[in-house]
Amino acid sequence: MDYLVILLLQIGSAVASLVLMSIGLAVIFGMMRVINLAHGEFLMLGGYAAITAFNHGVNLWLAMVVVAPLAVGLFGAVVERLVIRHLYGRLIDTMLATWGLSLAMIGFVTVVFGNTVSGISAPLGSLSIGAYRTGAYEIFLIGVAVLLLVAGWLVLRFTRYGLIARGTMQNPAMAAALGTNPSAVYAVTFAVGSALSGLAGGLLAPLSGVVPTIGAAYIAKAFITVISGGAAILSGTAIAATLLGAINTLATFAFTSVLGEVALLVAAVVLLRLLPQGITGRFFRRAL
Amino acid sequence: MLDIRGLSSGYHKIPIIFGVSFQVAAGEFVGILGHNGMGKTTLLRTIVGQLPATAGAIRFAGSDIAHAPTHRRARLGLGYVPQGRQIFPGLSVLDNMRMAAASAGLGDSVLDGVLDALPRLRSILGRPGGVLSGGEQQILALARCLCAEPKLILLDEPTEGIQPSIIEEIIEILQRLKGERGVTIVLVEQNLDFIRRLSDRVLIIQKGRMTGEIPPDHLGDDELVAEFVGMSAH
Amino acid sequence: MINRRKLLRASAAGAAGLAAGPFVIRDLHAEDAVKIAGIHDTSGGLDIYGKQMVATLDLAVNEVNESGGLLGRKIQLINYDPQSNIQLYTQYATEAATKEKVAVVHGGITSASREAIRPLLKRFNTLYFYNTLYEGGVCDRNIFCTGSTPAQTVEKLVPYVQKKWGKKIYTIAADYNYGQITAKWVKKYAQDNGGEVVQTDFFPLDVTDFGPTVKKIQAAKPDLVMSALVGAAHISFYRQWAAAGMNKQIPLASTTFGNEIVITSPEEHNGYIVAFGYLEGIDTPANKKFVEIVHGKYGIPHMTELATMTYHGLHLWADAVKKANSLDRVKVIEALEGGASYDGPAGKTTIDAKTHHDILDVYIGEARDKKFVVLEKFAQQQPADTQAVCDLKKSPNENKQYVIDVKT
Amino acid sequence: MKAGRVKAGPVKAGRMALAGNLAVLAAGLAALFGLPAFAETYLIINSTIFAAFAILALSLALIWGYAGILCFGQAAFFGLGGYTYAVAAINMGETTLPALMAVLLPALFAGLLGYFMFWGRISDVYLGVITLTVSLIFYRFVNQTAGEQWNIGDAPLGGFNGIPSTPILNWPGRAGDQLAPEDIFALSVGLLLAVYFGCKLLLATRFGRILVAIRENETRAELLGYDVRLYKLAIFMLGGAMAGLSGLLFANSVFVSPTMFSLPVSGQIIIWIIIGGLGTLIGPVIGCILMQVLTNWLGTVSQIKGFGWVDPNLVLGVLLVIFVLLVPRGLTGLAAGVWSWLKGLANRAPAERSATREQTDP
Amino acid sequence: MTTSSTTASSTGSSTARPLLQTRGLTMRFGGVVAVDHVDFTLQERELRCVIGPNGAGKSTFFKCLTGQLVPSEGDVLYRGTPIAGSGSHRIARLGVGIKTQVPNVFDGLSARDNVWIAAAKVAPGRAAERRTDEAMARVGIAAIGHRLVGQLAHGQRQLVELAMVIAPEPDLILLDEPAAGMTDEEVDRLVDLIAELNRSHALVVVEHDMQFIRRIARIVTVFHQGAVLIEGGVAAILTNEQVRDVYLGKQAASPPHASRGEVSAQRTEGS
Repeated sequence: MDYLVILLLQIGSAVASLVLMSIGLAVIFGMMRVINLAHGEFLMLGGYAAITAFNHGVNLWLAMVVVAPLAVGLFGAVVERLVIRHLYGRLIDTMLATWGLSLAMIGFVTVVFGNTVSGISAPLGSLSIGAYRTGAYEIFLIGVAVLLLVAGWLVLRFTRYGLIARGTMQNPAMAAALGTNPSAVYAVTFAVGSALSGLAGGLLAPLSGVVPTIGAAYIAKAFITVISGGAAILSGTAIAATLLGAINTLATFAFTSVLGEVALLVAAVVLLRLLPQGITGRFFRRAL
Repeated sequence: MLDIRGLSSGYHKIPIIFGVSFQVAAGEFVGILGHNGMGKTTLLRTIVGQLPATAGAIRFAGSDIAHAPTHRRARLGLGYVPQGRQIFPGLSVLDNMRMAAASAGLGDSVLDGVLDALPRLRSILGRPGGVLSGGEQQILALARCLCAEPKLILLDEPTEGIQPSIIEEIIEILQRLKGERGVTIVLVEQNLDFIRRLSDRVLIIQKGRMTGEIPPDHLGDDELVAEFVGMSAH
Repeated sequence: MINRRKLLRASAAGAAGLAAGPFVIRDLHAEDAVKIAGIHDTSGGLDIYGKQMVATLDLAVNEVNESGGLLGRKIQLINYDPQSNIQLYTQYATEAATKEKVAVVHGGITSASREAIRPLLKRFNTLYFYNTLYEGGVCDRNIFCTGSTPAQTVEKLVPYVQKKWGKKIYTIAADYNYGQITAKWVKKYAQDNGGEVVQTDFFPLDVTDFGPTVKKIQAAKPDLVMSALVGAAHISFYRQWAAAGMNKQIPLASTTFGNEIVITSPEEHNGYIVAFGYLEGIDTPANKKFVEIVHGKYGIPHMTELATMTYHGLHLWADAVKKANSLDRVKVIEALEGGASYDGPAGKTTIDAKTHHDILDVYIGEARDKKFVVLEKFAQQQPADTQAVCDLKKSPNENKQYVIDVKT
Repeated sequence: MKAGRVKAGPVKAGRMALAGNLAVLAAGLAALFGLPAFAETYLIINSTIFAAFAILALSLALIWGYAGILCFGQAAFFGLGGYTYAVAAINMGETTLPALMAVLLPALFAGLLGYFMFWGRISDVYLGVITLTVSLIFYRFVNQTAGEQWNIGDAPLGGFNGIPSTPILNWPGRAGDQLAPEDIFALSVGLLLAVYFGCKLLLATRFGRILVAIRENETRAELLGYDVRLYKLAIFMLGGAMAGLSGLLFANSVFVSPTMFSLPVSGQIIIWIIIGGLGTLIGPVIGCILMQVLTNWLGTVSQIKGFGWVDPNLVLGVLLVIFVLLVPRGLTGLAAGVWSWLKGLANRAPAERSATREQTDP
Repeated sequence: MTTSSTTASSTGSSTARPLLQTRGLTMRFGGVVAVDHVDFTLQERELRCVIGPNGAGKSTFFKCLTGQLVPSEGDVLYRGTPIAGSGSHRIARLGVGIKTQVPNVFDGLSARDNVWIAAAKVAPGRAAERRTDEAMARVGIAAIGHRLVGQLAHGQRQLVELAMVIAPEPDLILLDEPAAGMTDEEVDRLVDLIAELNRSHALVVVEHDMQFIRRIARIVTVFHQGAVLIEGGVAAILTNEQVRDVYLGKQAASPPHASRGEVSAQRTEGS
């Protein structure tokens, strides 16, 4: 019984971390058809922002929840202005340019911070479930993932910005003809997506630590989750993360962590073959 | 209200319209009649800003908009009901309208007035735009345009692929708009009957050039009809 | 086609130079300086180690130069950064040996990088020092391996922690040769000592999610966890282990938890017990001075065995050159084989002529507030694992890495 | 969206093309016979690796530049070629058959993967994700084969460390009689020339012309009765075979390790092509060699005091962004642009003269 | 101009197997029914014109025939073989060629290469070259063979596409608005070409330009709101009040399904 609870909790935690590490990418891809291959480095930057702020005396929660998203959001706005804006509608080119950006960011952070920035330990302590102990912070992250999805849904569904963003995403030319400035929407969206990546990077830092190359551990999983999810930003990410996270965890528990990872990757390949437009490309097409 | 002089444009390097000039006064309903491929849609898309003008001037409500971005033209009060309707498929009917109001910087309060004018939409407010029939989409496209409270509406072939009963309804709506609200409208069509029943005056576009103007009641003329449709039995 | 011998002769005779050579700032004595090369990853995933190895190599070279140089000449150090890319190791080793004609190459971090350049340097008759702790088994007269091997550290660590904490061990190890073989030694010594390894899990070097593992370990209820995790990604384990509060529940010992102490916090690592051929907390004047210099002048926050043995390695080589009074490779090798020894920050390290590995002091230490405190020292431990498979005195022409078969 | 970024111009009039081909051939032959006579050993070793990589560059240049298939996991075939050779050679002793297998197996695997993708109508970014994922699966798998249970016959897969004891090719039929490094060099450069001109020939055949047509407009090709999937499959398999060949040569100049399958390898091929110019064959080869030389140089310069900021990642990344934004047609496109600009300058003088004459003559 | 003349094929014995037949062909996009239960029959070597106002479903109908779209319902039979849902290339190999509404050409290739690609599908080596030259000569684009198609004018691109369609000599040629964007001389040549092609090929031509229809048509099918409104000889159709009303957008037009029963009668009358 305890084991079952702990297993479910672990699945929840795997799903939550997939959601966290892909949500920023999903927003940017879903709204703008831009794949940000520097996404992993955006997360990395979020981690560095949080840790640097913390090491300078900022309250840990403030560092993770405010400083990290703000810093990366600003950085995203600059990147949008300098690079992304010139490549709209050229999916492959944006992928290449952001990949270059990813290399440059790794190099830059290495030069600035070096490789031995001390991390922060996970707050909140641990708690017991029957005979097992688990980090309370992991449960907190599950909560944050759910909160982010719900908040995202509320924003898209009920706010003016959400409405305009959804309309622009479906038909930018028509949105412009109605008076919306699509490039402004894109700029805001990119900044918001970046800020979400920063938030996720900050929140994940206590568990994974930060080194300049940590982005590589995130990007492939995030990329695969988002594409498997398909067009719908939130439900796509949520469904794909749930599916892949559950498969990964179950296979890890049953076999080894490598097989868990391989099972995740194989599942994604099969999924894309069966549903070439992703899960929400076929089902739940009108979802958010 | 709208003053177009020597306007040329086209797709990529292929020129489609050549030095088109015409004027529309406030409150006027101008029909532009032309066959397929004569440049009607290109003309409207150039006015809206979706295609760049290669030459000429567009003045609207007192400002030169020939090189303004699309959204700025829309904010100036240029409304557009495009060919093929371009409904946001994933938004509900209500959200399609709210999107328009929001894009124009208006509140949801405008919606009621529009729904009063187009009561048919009230019963389908919650349905996604993508599942509507062609006729319903056309009415929605019109409603969406109205939600931005435009000074001038550009209508691109609203009868295309639409059932006759709905066409009749659209005619009634447009007549009412013209009468009650005094909206200025430019309509491009190849549907003679439709254009005749609505327009104050009718311009003819042929191969990307404005070739003439005729009073709408002449459109009933058998000779002209036969020539236009090409069905005259010589 | 030109045959190989002719080619080598041509290059030995010094054929035309090339424009695309490395960018070297030459000092005044460059013309008659003794060139040596360092090949360490200072960018890419391994730079955390590479940077400090470059620093200590530089320190050692400066020391030799300041004390009069070698054979009346200065040492000129040429550094290459292979960027954690195996193929660049190949290219740089060839360049160092045939273009720069260096007297010795120090370098290589992973076993893969060592195996990429070891055959090349042998072919080009260039002496090679590999200063990293590794899985053991290399048997080649042209190479000297100054780092510790699992038999040296695990043999001491396992009985120590079993006595302290209990017999049941859960091993988690990096999934590559070092981790695999370390896990085997852990199992062997655990059993020799009357205990058992309840489970062994291997993790590829880029795994960051250890959530399921933390739970699996709890389900297995071991007395202690033995970690041979390696690299940046694996630091996540220690964080997630502590986040679940497990570091207070099940103790942990490791032969790899080294530089990780800088990145993790005291709450996360206090109480971990490790075994290395060097610990920063060694309480000797030599080490204190060494640590002060690398912290201060080079800005390295924490010294590891890799960097310290690199320092030892350079001094071992320099002493041997002096002893041989020649840069001739064979003479230097013979001098090293003749019981060459260097007493430095890591204590006394002596070359084992049979295996060309170090006989070194093994330290057991405990992590306390970002520092390792030495608990116990085991002097002059033999590289028993490599000795079991390799005897260069008997067969000097050996040229391979043995996979050491651990009988459990 | 088609994966093609910039469409290639039409095949240039015969004389220019012939001159270009002759120049490439001359450069290749000069390298083949000149280098061993004059150059130092390290340059020969480096050139061997460059040649192996140039074949890898051509493999993607062909399928991406001419068939519009952007494969983000070309490293999968590269690694598969290397590992196939290493494992087979260790087990068989004689290396001729293993060398053939190193080309065939990746081709067959590409066939399998291609069938899976093209018959599922997968394209664009989805194709990118699948190929990338497949190469990741290989990487993950091979990376964890350090244990003894992963020995294939006599060959330990070796996990992260790879197979350092990868055997060197022997002369066909003479097991144990290994090729010397300069023989490997000659083989690599010779094969590079063969592959380069083979691609040129292929593109001039019916198959090649149809392939380019498919890149230009898949729908039209289908409406003309071409089974687009078959053509894509064939070229994808050929690309796989070329990448496998490259892996074989790499295994002979370095040795096989899991990094062959890694994302940075796939990515670096894409960089070569972007820098060199998509839709050409010579561009990616030039891009490959330039980037290799640059990487090599960065590894030495960043070690000099005062140059610590020269982080190779930083330099390569910024370079890639600049090329995508400002030089989208790569170096070959840039060269062509400069050339036609110069020609324009040369032609303008007489044109201006005649223009003034027209004006003055009423 | 022309009075309706009887063609052998259209009045051929009713037992002869038609070249192309659709039964209840329907294509829906979301809530929009683009093609609505179309029954359409075409005999060997028949020339059929399809007219109808914008949005009547003509192009969608063509896409269903060529496999670019998989119909929601109904059958397409080509010489008795069901082809609905087959791949485009399979249908093309059966001998169906199409010139699409928006020119579908290889922009990055020369005009001659474009046509050669088409010819090479059915003819090897020399024969392909010969066919290429023939097709280009027939269409009158031999002079622009070396030019990049992407840089040609719209009308010329249309001609290149036409040459691509006829080069493999398909049994059935579908032309979607072939005259759009052409100069008068080009249209004249097109009219002659269609007549000449019709001696050995079946054709279906979709066109808006009534003058053009009048010059080429014998039997005309009128689409309206996705369905067949009426079908008959060109003279009859062009004088038909109902057609005229539909075309003019007059509201008098009766719902399309009501007229279905008249089709055969009117058709007989027309031919």
